[in-house]
Amino acid sequence: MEALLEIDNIEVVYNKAVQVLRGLSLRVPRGAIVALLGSNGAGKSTTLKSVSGLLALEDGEVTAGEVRFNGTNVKTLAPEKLVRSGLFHVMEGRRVFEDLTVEENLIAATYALSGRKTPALSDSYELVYDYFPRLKERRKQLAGYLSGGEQQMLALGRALIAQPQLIMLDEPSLGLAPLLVEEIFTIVARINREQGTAILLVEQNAAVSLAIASYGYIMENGKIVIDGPADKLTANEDVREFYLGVGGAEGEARSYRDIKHYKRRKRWLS
Amino acid sequence: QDKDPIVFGGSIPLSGVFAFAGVHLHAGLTDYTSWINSQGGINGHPVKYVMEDTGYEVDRSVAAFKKISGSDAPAVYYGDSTGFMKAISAELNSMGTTLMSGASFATALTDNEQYPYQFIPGPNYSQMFGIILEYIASQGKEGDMPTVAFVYSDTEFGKDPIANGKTMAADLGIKVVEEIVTKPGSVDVSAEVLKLRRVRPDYVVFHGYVLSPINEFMVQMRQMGLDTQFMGTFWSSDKLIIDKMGKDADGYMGVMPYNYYDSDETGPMLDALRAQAEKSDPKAGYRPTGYMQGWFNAMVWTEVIKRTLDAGKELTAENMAASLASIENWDTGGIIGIPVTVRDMSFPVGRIWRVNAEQGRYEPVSDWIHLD
Amino acid sequence: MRIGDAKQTYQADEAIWTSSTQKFWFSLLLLILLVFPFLANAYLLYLGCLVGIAVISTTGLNILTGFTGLISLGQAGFMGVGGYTVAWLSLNTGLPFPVALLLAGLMAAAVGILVGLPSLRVKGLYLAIATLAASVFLHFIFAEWEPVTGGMAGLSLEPAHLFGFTFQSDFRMYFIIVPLAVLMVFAARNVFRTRVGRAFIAIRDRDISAEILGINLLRYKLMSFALSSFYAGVAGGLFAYFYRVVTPESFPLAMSIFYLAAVIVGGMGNLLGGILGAAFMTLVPEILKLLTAALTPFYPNAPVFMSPMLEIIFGALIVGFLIFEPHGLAEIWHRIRRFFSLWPFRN
Amino acid sequence: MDWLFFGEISLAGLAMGGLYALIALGFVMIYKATRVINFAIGEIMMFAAYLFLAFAGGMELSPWIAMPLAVLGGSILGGVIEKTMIRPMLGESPISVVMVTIGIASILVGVVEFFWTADPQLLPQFLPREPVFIGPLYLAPKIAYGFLIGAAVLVLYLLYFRFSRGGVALRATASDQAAAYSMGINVRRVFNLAWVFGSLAASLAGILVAATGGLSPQFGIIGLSVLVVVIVGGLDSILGALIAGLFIGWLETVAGAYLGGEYRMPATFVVLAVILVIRPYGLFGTHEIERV
Amino acid sequence: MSILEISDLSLSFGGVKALQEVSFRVPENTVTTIIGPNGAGKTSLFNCISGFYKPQQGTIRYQGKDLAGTRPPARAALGLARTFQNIALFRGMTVLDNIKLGAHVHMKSGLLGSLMYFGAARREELAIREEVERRIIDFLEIDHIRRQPVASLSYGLQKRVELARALAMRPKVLMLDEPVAGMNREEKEDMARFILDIREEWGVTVLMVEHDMGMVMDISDHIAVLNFGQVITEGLPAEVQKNPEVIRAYLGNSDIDSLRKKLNPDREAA
Ligand SMILES: Nc1ncnc2c1ncn2[C@@H]1O[C@H](COP(=O)(O)OP(=O)(O)OP(=O)(O)O)[C@@H](O)[C@H]1O
Ligand SMILES: Nc1ncnc2c1ncn2[C@@H]1O[C@H](COP(=O)(O)OP(=O)(O)OP(=O)(O)O)[C@@H](O)[C@H]1O
Ligand SMILES: [Mg+2]
Ligand SMILES: [Mg+2]
Repeated sequence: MEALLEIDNIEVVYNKAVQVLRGLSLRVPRGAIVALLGSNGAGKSTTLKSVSGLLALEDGEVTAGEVRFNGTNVKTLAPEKLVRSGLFHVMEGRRVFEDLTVEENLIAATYALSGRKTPALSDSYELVYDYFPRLKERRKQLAGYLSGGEQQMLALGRALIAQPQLIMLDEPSLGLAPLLVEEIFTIVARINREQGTAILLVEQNAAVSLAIASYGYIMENGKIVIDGPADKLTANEDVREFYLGVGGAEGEARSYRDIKHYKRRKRWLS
Repeated sequence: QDKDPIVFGGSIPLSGVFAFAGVHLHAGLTDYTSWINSQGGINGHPVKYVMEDTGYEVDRSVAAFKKISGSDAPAVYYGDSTGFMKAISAELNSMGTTLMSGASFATALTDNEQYPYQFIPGPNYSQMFGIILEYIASQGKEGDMPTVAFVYSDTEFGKDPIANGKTMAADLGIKVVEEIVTKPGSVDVSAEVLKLRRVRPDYVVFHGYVLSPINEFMVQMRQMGLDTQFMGTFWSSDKLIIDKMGKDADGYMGVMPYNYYDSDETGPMLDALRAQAEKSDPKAGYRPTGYMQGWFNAMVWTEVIKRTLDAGKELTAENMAASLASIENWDTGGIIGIPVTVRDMSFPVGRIWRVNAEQGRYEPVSDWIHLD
Repeated sequence: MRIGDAKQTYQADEAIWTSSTQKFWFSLLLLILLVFPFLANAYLLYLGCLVGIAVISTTGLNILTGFTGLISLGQAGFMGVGGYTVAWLSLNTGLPFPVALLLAGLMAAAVGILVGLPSLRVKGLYLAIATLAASVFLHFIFAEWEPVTGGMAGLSLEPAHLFGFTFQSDFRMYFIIVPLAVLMVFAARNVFRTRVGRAFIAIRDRDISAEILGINLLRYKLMSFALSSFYAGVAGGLFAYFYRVVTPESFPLAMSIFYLAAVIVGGMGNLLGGILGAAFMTLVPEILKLLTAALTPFYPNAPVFMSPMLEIIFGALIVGFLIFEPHGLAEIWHRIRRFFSLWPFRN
Repeated sequence: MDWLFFGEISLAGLAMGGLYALIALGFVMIYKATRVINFAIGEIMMFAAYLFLAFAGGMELSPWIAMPLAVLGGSILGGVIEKTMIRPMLGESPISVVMVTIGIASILVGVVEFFWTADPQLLPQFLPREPVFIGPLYLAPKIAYGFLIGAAVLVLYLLYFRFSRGGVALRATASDQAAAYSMGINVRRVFNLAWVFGSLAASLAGILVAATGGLSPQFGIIGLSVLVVVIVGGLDSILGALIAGLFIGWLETVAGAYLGGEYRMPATFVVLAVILVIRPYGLFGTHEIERV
Repeated sequence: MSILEISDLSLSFGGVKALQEVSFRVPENTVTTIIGPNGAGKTSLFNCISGFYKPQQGTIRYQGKDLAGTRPPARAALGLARTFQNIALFRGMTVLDNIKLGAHVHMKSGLLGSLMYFGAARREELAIREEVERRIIDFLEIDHIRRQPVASLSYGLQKRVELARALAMRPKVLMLDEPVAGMNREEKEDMARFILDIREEWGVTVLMVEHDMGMVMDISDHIAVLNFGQVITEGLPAEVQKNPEVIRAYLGNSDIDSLRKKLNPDREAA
């Protein structure tokens, strides 16, 4: 299948000093859901930022390698052009416009549609409110006063408005209640299915992301350490121990109460 | 000439709020220095003019003074503001080597006890008000004196002569019907004009401005059909007013202790000044009042130094101050139209001039007035 | 070269100078400050005193703006309070200068507390303008309360004196100003080694969570205002003794901006930065004049056309520095030091 | 009480207030989009007024041609400042950026002194000189026409932000640059346009104010009165700029007329202090969101 | 014995009713967890306890004493410490200073003492330093980063520093707002261990808000469930987990296999 997004061996350095990515490659096929997992500080968010061009804002730089979206090198496009060409990045930590109302947040997202032929806007607002009725109740309220979960819904709502080919989701489940995690992932799956939107998903919640994704990558220290179809990964012993919390030979879920301090070693680091 | 040079020092405001005058003061001082050297210096001593730009800020003026005093031991010094003159006085008194004058005509500086080594190259601001008020009084009759309004800026400069001015007006039987304080510079004054419209003064005296808002007062009050006469003190009596206001300036009057550059009078010194100005910058044409002021300062310094040297005394501040005080019926060679006598370290002399817009210049409307 | 700095005790670790190299350099600096007045000419001495006063005031403003995050445009006003207090005391009482300076500081601190009162509700630029309002108001009082302040003409005062010894020259003033500046910078340094200083920084970084962690916001904001204006008051008092005259125009708004610029260009929240900034803002215009002096022999008219140029260059220097290093001179200094402390082992 | 006099004074104050509002608009535009407090606004006004002087006085163009040209020049200046000096400061602390604008102010003053000398100037007369009467009340013609031009521009801006997406883009950009990028908003353009249009309003106001009050390199201190206006109105509110501009203009004038010129500044600043205590974000400013 | 008693607490923002007549108790020396959907009012409840929000109605009793009228700093001094949902470290300070700041309320030196430093202020600083090093930094294993500015730390470490700072407040009740959000399994296990140790070894009562059900169920002694600002049930983990209303409003079916079917019907079919 043709790849919508190809990341080829990129290296990223912050502040001209800290190297965060060291030769990372991955592919997102058209219309697929791909999960990217990894521990804190592995460089997941950095990967997404280097795709969407937001790295520059944080004094980061891609020093080697290439990222192609739809076959064109993203470096040649300004960040907003990239968005308008169908690549939408939902950033970590929701990043709603706090002093705009819910509705104005959605209006802001319509800028992603500039220069594209699109169906009536009011329909897409309705679509968003359809998926997230709670937002409709709060449409006139300032986004800064929404609870964490509501803000996450709004962030996804903005992505919906933009009708992109690829959504990059950075930790959408962060701080969400279990039911809502389920709900949001269901919606993500639905968006993927109904609109054919490809999704690159960065998550800590490995269980759910591997459930929804067809392919997964796991990164540590700025490199992919293991990848494969989601089913295969789910079966991998290390993934089970470190990401799914299923320990030991019995395949029983470990209880948090029984953890002792001992350093376990990951096989892929050997 | 192998005698030691005599140094004229100066804290000169080439930038900042007073720069419009500073540039010309500087030119006046520079040209005078060239001229006096072409005349063989002072008693054979060549003259050196050493200055620094101050931005019209007191601390920078003080810095310049210390720097120049340290390196060149100036006998005389040009100070750019009242604030600086006051701030430096303690230092100046304890040094006892330098006599100072400058841009300020502040009334306080004529206090010889506190400022024994500082003088004023003309009448102080209160004396200027005195001259103006005497002129106004001369236009009225006993019992039917014209009314006057004072308009001044909310600065130390602006407020300087007001209290004295009111006393003098009262003494002359002139009624001050309104007092208006404004911020200096570009402000809208329509409300103040409305205030003046209510009291309809015969005369309005401006003090503490250079140009704006004088023009607005005049234009707007005339639009209202008032036939008020407008007058201003030294720094408000430059030809700038004619250049910028054109016909609207017609009839405006100023008090000026020196002859204007383009006045009809002549005299050896006035001619020398014109020749020197012509020589140093042939394209410039007319020279503003600041230029005359700078030149006159340097002239007085020369006279004082000459008198001191002739008396066989050293050039200390005290000796020079004494020489200055001894000036009596001094012929300035046409810079001032009558012989002048120093009183309280100032030259209390001046003349009222009126704008003739057609001709683009000021013309005298009074005789020279010498206060006693 | 220093590589590690492992410490045996917490005591040693909490000291200001943690290595003997640092102690050496600091002693050298003190020595230079001590011999400077004996070698310098009147002009340099004058500039030295001016920098000293600026350092005190900038350090004060740095405490408030740099460390506590409360932007103030009222510094000139607070200095004015100090200056007028000293002038009034000198004219009306015979108090020796240390007492007068202390009272100047306390008076300014009291006014500072008053001005700081809205800071619990009013924030950011809104607060900055509120302090500006205060300074406009103070200016008004200086100009109009004639019986006490002498109105527009201001007050002239006697030289500072102590036990019959008068400080009428710059040389003598230097020995009041500079030791006081060193002492006050150290006192500020101490504050930031302890709970009070930490509370200030916490308020700057996130005031509402600071409150929940047990910091009484109003109390510490006022404390910061008080401390900062105390410094300003002392600086203003020294200013009065130094110029021996105070008028309302001695403390213009431009002066507040000058100090704010010193803090920012030097490096906010960094005491060394404040010192560098104070020196920068005072000395650079003087240094730029050398340019004019160098040109004058060739172009006699140089002073006239150079003076707008210098204004342009000065502005451009500020802009350039901030673009190049938004964290100020202190950061540049740190970078240089890092370079040399690792030299010749670079990575 | 002389009501006629009070009425005339008030009218004069309101007219001046209209010009304040126009300057404040320039300030608010820039603040709203870029969170930059532009201390150079007074100097941008000054620069445009000098341009007008050069076109209308020096080159003797008709004032009605010179004015748009000068306004254009001022707007371009704003755009250039943004591009060369403000953009590199993206993401730095707001107060450092404030300092940059103060540096820019110094540069502009130097430039003006260099080209036009430090002499005070008057602009060529171009507004009608016949007195304007509103009922029995006299109003100086210059400020009357200045007010009309200013008000027209203000209303245009206000309508644009009420009824277009542009306002949302502006505020979104201010709230979170990175997020704005990720919405497909061209952040650099928003910034640049904000400076261009902010400077446009300021330039126009600069010419009108200079036409009534004269011009000199110190013209920029008018920026101070404008700070009061924008704080009273709320830093990010266009409506606030309008209302506070009129109010402060009126208050300053009335205080000046009844108490004396030295009371103008203190009066406005006292009112400012009172308003801040009651409403810490000005009359119409948005509250910063405080949550933990 | 309950150390914290909340009764009848109501809080609303304009029209939004964040809390409605909430009542429950926190038994001393337990790990008590509040769960509930996003926007249910959990953080608001914490804010009321800290004193940052003023409830319109109801009382909060701490150690038997009504807290109404006690300002936030005073509450901190009484032993109510907390961490924040969106990390609220002081970014301009080092790790060590951040932690020391927690001890602020237990120190005495004033402005004058600080200016002089030598003497009482110094003794106090050294004592605090020692306490922080011995009891907290060693315990949380963050000795290697004590000199680093917090801004440069990865998310997981920042959360740990926040915990350290709260511990320096010498808490009797430690309130943790989503302590493991955004962490991977391994880091969550570490945090769980710390929380249990704090309760066991320090005798501190822990009140926690958390959405990770695995951890909540494993380490909590007592759970309260909040929905739309109301307590819907309270009890032992096992009881709460089975409550149908809780499942409906919050937990969902939370069974990965059925979720997988729902999310990815195609793949399951294939
Ligand atoms: N602006 C920055 N400047 C310097 N270093 C940075 C910057 N942003 C991130 N880093 C560093 O880069 C590394 C990777 O960060 P990144 O945010 O990509 O991690 P992540 O995998 O998304 O982690 P998390 O799960 O915590 O979100 C971290 O060590 C972090 O400290
Ligand atoms: N300062 C405030 N102003 C207005 N509304 C607020 C404020 N704080 C909270 N709210 C509202 O109160 C409700 C409860 O918010 P809260 O943050 O307590 O939820 P939560 O239970 O912590 O949710 P989450 O699990 O998503 O963090 C939300 O609807 C929120 O919008
Ligand atoms: Mg991340
Ligand atoms: Mg919450």
